[in-house]
Amino acid sequence: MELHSGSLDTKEIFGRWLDEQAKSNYGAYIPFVGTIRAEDGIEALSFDIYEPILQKWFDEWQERAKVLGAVVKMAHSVGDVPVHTSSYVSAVFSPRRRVALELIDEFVEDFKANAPIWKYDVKNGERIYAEDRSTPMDGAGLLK
Amino acid sequence: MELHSGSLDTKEIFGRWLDEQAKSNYGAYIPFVGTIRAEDGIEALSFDIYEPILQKWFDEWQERAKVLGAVVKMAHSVGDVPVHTSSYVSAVFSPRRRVALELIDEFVEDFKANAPIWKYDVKNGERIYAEDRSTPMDGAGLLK
Amino acid sequence: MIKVEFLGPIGKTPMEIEATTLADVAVKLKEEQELGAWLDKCAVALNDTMVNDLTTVLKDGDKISILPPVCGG
Amino acid sequence: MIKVEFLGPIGKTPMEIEATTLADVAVKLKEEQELGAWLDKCAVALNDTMVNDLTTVLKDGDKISILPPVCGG
Repeated sequence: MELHSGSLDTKEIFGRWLDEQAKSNYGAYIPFVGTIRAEDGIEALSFDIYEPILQKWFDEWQERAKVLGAVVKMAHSVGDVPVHTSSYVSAVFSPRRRVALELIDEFVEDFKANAPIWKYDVKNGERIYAEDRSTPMDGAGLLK
Repeated sequence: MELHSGSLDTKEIFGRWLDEQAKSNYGAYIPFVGTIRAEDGIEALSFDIYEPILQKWFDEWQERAKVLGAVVKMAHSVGDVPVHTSSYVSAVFSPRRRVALELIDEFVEDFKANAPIWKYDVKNGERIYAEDRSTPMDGAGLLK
Repeated sequence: MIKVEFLGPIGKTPMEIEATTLADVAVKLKEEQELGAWLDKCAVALNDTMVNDLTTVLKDGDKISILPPVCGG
Repeated sequence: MIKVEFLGPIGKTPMEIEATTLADVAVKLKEEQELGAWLDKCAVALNDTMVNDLTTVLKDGDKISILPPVCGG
């Protein structure tokens, strides 16, 4: 897992992960690249991350992947990321395509639901919490 | 759709497709990279392709993707591809992640089932049809 | 005349035959011993479009392609 | 003492409270008016591990994190 300040260098990450696994004999490599869409007049999105819990979340996914003979990877931006640049890359390597296709779907969906990352719209230099697009994590409401 | 003689330059393809869509405002980009696994003592896999029907198959997928507001891409090798190098890259670009995750799965699975491509193991320089791993296409047996 | 070509691993040289429907083509190809193991698992294209109906009518100059089991990727 | 920290957009400075279970923490936090809109949609971590049980027993020096709705990617 890697966190970067600002936009991700997607090509560098794609190539580096490919090279790292070049001799691992995985038949399928599926990256997911998330790019900031220009919409609602935003200039950028901005991200807060709570790293200790994100790391635990990611470590559990590595264990899940390992049981399937697969590997997961993840990179995310911290701070402002301008529109048309990327804030998120995750990936699965697996010997077989079915495992890889199913795992990337589950990994990305669980990331959206449970990774401790908060998103803000940046408009006129102001940071506005993207509350309408945010999801309460599993177990939310415990203290209500 | 692009066909290349021998191994694919995966990084070049990933980056070029990313650049082509840099201003298209797609939020999700999911490439699938297929790499030749070292197994059963093969040196390489080798591929025959019948391009006119592959092109039609791909054009139909482009239409299907368009209806969903998405784009599909594909690159494949012709001829010999040594182990640990890549023979196949396909990708989906979509505004939204759910469409992209579902489309890459369907696109890759239909590719495996219906793209007119024949695979051969290369052992001791000899080309042996990979019959046990091949799938009859939709409609097979019409003339039996 | 109808041209019939055999793709990928079949390794048979193209044939020219007389036929007015795909059913006629089936009859002709079943006479070819070396195709015995192939026909029940091969799909068929007419002028590079996949076809599924034996009653399909053919015209002079048509091209039939015989496609054995595939494995791209 | 138990430290309570509020992550992401909540924007509240950390608190130090006395509590022996998570249920005690709930009672204390409900007294904080500015948390009114947050508690029903926030998840909770104890020493950086997600927790789901109000009877969870706390000890001196524990850290509670309050996690509002997320949206990575």
